[in-house]
Amino acid sequence: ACTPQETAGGGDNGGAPAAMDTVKVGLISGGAHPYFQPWTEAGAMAKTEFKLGDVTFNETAEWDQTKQNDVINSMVANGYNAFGVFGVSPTDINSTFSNLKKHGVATAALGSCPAGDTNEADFCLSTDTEEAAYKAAKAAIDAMDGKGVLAHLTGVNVDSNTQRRIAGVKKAVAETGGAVTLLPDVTDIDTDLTTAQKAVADLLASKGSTINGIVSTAYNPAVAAATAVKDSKLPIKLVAIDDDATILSAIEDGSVSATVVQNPSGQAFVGSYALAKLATKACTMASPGEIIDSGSFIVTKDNVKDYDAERDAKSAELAKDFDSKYLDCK
Amino acid sequence: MKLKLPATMGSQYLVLIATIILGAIILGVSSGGNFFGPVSMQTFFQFLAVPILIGLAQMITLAVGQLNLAIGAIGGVAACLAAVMVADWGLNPWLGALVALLVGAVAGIANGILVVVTKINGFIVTLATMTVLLGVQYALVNTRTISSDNWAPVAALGKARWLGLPAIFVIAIIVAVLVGLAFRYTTTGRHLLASGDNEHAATLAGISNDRSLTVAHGASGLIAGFAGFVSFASLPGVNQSVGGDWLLSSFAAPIIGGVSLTGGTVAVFGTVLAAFVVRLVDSARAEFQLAPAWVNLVIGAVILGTVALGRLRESRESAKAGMLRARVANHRVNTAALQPAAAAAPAGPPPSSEPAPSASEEVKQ
Amino acid sequence: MSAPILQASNVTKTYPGVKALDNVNLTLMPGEVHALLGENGAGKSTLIKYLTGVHQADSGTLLINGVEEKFTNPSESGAAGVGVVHQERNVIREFTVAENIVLSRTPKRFGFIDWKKVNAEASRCLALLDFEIDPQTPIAQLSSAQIQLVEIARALYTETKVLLLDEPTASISDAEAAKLFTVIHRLKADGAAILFVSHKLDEVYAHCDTVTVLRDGKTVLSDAALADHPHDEIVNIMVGRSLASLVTPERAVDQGQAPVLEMRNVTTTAGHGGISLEVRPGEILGLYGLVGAGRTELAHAILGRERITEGELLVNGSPAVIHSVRDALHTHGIGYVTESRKEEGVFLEQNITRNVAVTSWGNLAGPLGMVRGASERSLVEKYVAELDIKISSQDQLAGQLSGGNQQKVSLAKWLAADPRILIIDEPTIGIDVRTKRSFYELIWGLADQGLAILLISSDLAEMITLADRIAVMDSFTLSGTVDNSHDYDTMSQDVIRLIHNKALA
Amino acid sequence: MSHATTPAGDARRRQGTDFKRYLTSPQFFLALIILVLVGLIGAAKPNAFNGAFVVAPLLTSIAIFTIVGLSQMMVLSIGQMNIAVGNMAAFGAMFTGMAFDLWNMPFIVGLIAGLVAGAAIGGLTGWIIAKTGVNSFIVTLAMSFALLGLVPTVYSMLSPGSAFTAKPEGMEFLGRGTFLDVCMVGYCGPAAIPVMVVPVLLVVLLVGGLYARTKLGREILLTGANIKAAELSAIPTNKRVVLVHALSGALASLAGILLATSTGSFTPAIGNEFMLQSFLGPILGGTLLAGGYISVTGTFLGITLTLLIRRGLELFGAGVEMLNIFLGLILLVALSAERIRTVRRRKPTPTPPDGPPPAEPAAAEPAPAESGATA
Ligand SMILES: Nc1ncnc2c1ncn2[C@@H]1O[C@H](COP(=O)(O)OP(=O)(O)OP(=O)(O)O)[C@@H](O)[C@H]1O
Ligand SMILES: Nc1ncnc2c1ncn2[C@@H]1O[C@H](COP(=O)(O)OP(=O)(O)OP(=O)(O)O)[C@@H](O)[C@H]1O
Ligand SMILES: O[C@@H]1[C@@H](O)[C@@H](O)CO[C@H]1O
Ligand SMILES: [Mg+2]
Ligand SMILES: [Mg+2]
Repeated sequence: ACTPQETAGGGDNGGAPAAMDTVKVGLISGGAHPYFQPWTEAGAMAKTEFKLGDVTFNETAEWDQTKQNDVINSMVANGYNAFGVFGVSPTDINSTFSNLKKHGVATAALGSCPAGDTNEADFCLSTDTEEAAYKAAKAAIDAMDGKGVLAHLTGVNVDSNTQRRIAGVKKAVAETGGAVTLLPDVTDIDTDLTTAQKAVADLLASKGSTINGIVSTAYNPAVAAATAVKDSKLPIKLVAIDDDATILSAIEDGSVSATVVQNPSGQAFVGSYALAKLATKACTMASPGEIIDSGSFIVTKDNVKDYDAERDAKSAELAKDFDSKYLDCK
Repeated sequence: MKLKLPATMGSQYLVLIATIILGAIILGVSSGGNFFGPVSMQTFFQFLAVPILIGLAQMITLAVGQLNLAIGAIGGVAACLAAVMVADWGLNPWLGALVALLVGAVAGIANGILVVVTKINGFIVTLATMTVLLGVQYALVNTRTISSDNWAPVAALGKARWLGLPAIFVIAIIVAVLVGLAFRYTTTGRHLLASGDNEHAATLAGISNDRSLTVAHGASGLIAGFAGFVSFASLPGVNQSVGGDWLLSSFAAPIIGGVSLTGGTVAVFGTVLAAFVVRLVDSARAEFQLAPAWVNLVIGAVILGTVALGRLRESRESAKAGMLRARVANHRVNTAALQPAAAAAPAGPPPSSEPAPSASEEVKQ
Repeated sequence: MSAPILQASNVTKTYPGVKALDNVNLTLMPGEVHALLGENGAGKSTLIKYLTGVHQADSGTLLINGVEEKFTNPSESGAAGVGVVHQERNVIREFTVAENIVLSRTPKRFGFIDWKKVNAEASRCLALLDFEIDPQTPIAQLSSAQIQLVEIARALYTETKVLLLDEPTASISDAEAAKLFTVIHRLKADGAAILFVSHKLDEVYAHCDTVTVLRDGKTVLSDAALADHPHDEIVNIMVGRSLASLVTPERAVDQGQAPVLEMRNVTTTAGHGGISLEVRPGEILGLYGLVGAGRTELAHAILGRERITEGELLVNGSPAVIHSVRDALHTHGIGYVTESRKEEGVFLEQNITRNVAVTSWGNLAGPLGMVRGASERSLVEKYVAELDIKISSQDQLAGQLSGGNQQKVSLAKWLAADPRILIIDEPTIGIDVRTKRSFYELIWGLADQGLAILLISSDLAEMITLADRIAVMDSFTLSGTVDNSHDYDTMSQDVIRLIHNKALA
Repeated sequence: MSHATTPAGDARRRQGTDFKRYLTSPQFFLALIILVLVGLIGAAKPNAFNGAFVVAPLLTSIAIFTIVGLSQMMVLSIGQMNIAVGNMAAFGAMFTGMAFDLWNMPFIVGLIAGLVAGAAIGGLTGWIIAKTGVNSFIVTLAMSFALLGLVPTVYSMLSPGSAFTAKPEGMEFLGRGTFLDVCMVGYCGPAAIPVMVVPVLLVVLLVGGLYARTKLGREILLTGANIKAAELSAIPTNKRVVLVHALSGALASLAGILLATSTGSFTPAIGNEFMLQSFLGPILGGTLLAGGYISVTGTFLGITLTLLIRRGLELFGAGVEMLNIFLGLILLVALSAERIRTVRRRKPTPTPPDGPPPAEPAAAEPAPAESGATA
């Protein structure tokens, strides 16, 4: 099975754009995580709205880069030609993207951008995690009346998002000019709820009386902290992340001061749209590898009922920006 | 009847107790006494329940010379099924708790039956059932977290205090005591140990090894189900991550506690003590604000340390015995040297039990 | 005479590929001690396993007190009053002596184990044997002889009408055997039937009334009075042909030669003190003693498995520090045939080739440590022929061989390694008469070739037959060394006296 | 793979029975299931044979996990276990990553650094086991905890993103290259075959050869069969135990490095998925947990089977829950079927008059009790 050198690899460029219904989009999560729940619905919406061939959500990656690659590869074999991927390993996902691109597949980093300065995907549509963490920390500091001791709970240390969040929180604390002190970050406690609960409880037991605020930028610790702080009856202000039902109800009952909500459905919906445009070869990226903030929003008791509207507006704006700025269409 | 411990076992307990006391003192001093405050103590005991239970669950399979890799998956499915049934199907919360235990027992018995029927190594069987159960757990809850508000009365038990201690800790201790008594005072318990120690000898004594294996896996599953129930009761909610990190940690407590992997032994007290030691490491991490990775490093060192220490003691004891025997022997030789030619000493009557000379018949020169 | 207690008729049992029992009949009468004899692999243990429900037969009937029984499990036979001591040790090492004794039927009160009663019952059984040991001692602390006694005590725990003993005396001392026989005679007087398996014919003649002989799974002599069949005749019946008498060859060891192996006033970490001995080329030095005297440990000290803390070990006249068995073989030419072949002597799950060639791979390997398969096979072939090992092919697993042939495999590996000094530990435990003889001839042949042999045995008759000189060991010291005249009566007295005197000292 | 043959003359004479023996071996059984599966998948999904996206990645995983399986198989061969395979992989790979990223070493040097580190940590583990006589499960469990703590700590100390990302010349080629990149006179190889299979094949042959042909391999197997008897047969068992663990560590580390080269960077997550899979391959392939018997071919086939099932399920779009449920069930069924098959086959065991020697040296051939049965 020898192949003449010239025809090996590479997608065929040029030619007339294909129809939108030739596009099959794969939305690949990093693993099973509530964050990705809206992707399913948003993907289905994009399919009907833009008359795409198919949009399939797949979460079999199990937070393992090899498995994620396997899933993507299997889908390519099944005819999928556009992928929005939450890369498990930010340092490795660029290789996956360039491999896909080499075969003419449209790619987007969704929810998380590759580590380092380059993004090999056509574009990255993600929360500016540093910005979101900064906002969250600011919200916590505000709730603490601008002074005191702040603790930061977060996820896997090796996730580049985690590093960005740590930076965001540090930045917010630095801006207080010493009025707020930050305890060492508690990382790696997002693996399971028990670990998170224990870590939060131990933190409260040993330092609870001195802590004034907690900002959690990972899911399980946020859920654990919401209950733990309430039960401890300590006057600790808690700011969480994401809008899982558990967190929202904690905001309603006041045990959580605020949460920073991201825009996963916007990522999936707008992402699918842009991917389809790229896959049909109707458009190319104006500047390949563009990094786009999908937005983050502070939700408190006041706007817990209607923050979705704000978020939808952001998504609509994103879609417009793609048409006007990011995409270069024939 | 007094429980007679093998000498080495007794001193293993002493080492563990000493470690716990020393650790507690260090933590107490460095926290300025805060460690012994009510909140801190409650927290300490609260999170002992699951390690004790999963340690016991693993210990029971070790007793019959098996391993149970599915403990975390069983506990996870138990908690998740209970949560789904209560939250989505409107089952009474207490019945939900019962469901957790039932799931544990059923899954455990299934493990046992598979091991018995297929004769495949338990390690592999539980590896396979673990994979299946992880799939089931995910199918049950997907990515959501089911809030414990759905089973408020049971969740209240998770936060309750009995005798000033967390109720779930007391429950774990009660389970431990029952397990200990079962291994001491019931024939079933003794039969598990006998099967684990020497399958063939057990068979000859009329013990069914198949039954021992099924019972052990069943009991292990039931206790894993208990751990699932404790999670159900005490976690703020239940999701697909419950039980996720129980696999390796379930081995830590029994091994540090002195249970041998080859079967035939249990150490309930040792397992409980070892869970205390591991929990102290946790607390120390929080107190000194170290990265969680350090906990693993220390646990690794503690496991190696305790078993190596045990070995050292054993070999030192046998060396001591040898030295003693040699001293006696040398003494005898020296005194015998004073009375020359031992063989020539006056003949005593040969012992009456002497065998009839037969080989001499065969020997024809 | 009264009716038989146990009557087994037309028992046939096949293992995969082996017809272990072929229409066997056995009748045990109350008040008799019945010997069950036969060569290794004749089917004795298999019959006992059938009688106790460990294995089921293909066909055959079993009557206990005239009632037909079909035991499917050992607890059923126990309940029917059949006590048994199997050939292999079967104890729970983590349990105490007491619990091991009562394991098949642990005393309970209100559904829970009654530990007081457990110990009381165990003490009662131990007392029957005059065996003084705390019933709460963990089994793991016992010597193998003591474990054997515990197993006998266990057989006495339940009301026994029938007692089946499969080579109970193979690994206990004469004194302990004597206690066993006292119990046997007491049970006999009480009207029980005892089946006694042993390869030690002297014991059989001293204590048994009737005899059944098996050969290749068939009953060749059934329920006969032992008195009617003299020793030689029984041997011939067992073997199936007339067996010529064993002739001890004329052996002349040049005592003037320098010893190849010598110990001078050695103290070891195992606990030996003041040990001095020497072995010359071509000489068989016997090391006799009661079980537990420390002979195996002394061998281990020579091999470096125990350290020598004082005194000197000399090989070929120069001081030697040996670290391991490998060291012993490669630098000093010492081989060691272990005492427990199943645990230490052979690799049961490996084929014959490997079992024999293991010590010779160093010589067989070419560049890159590749073993030349053909030379390996022909080497093994040579020793299989030389020792007349009965195998179907070199690919047979050692575990599939009879005990005697396993023992030969264990010896063959050391002969293949071409040692100058060979330590042989209890070579004939559980070995039948014929194989024993071929072993004796083999050992003489080796000595004639100039090997220095240190022979450890607890079988005094064997010692007196084989050794040139006998060193007697007791409690980790040497009591003395005597020249062997090969006359049983005088030698046995000398040897026993040596042990005795020391014990008094 | 380890079908080393017996001396040429004998081999021909035995050919007929060799074949029959082969047909009844667990390896043949596995190969058969694999073929049937490939056929089924191919029939249902013709596009499944997409070279670049299905076959090549699958072969890459098989290559990597075969090494993982061998790493465990070696330890199983002495009747022990290595719970820390994954962590040793992470540890060894970490050194390669450091060599590339911090010290700018060329590819080969970094590779060797990682292998040496893996061998060292494995050797240390083996040494502790040999010295203390503590059960290997316990020691490797402890080692696994320790490395689980150590490796991420080192990463986060030495690199801001907790990953080593430098890619020296050759890393891409080995990790992601296929024969499409290997061109001669204008023609290139198939895109379906990754370059990585070449070194992996070499390692497999070396391990197979070690067990089948060498003194060392035989001594290792006998150490596994009965360590006490081995020591009393003049085998330096302690040294063999240390060596085996060192080799296991080196192999684990090789697998970790290969994985890193294929995904693109060195992270503490390397090896997370190794432990459970490492047991499945050898055991499905007929290696005994009790020691003394291994099969290199079987390990390869066992790994292939599990990965094939996984990939097949993925191709059919099974979700994460179904994937696990099916995988677990299929494993149970495959193992039980194999068990029933061997049990049934062992029943009639007439001892043959003069059975021929086995086709493969016993090291790489059927489970102990069958050598008499199938001859
Ligand atoms: N479990 C088994 N599987 C297969 N064959 C067996 C088994 N047990 C015994 N045999 C075979 O059955 C035959 C009878 O063995 P048995 O153990 O009854 O002999 P024995 O008379 O007790 O010999 P010994 O004096 O050596 O103890 C032998 O050929 C033996 O190899
Ligand atoms: N008096 C004793 N005190 C302590 N341990 C003993 C004593 N006698 C024997 N032992 C130990 O019991 C174990 C098993 O005894 P065994 O009958 O095998 O002894 P042995 O030394 O091999 O005897 P033999 O002289 O028959 O070879 C040995 O490890 C031995 O060291
Ligand atoms: O925003 C985070 C993502 O970065 C990922 O970690 C999944 O969980 C979300 O909360
Ligand atoms: Mg027998
Ligand atoms: Mg001995």
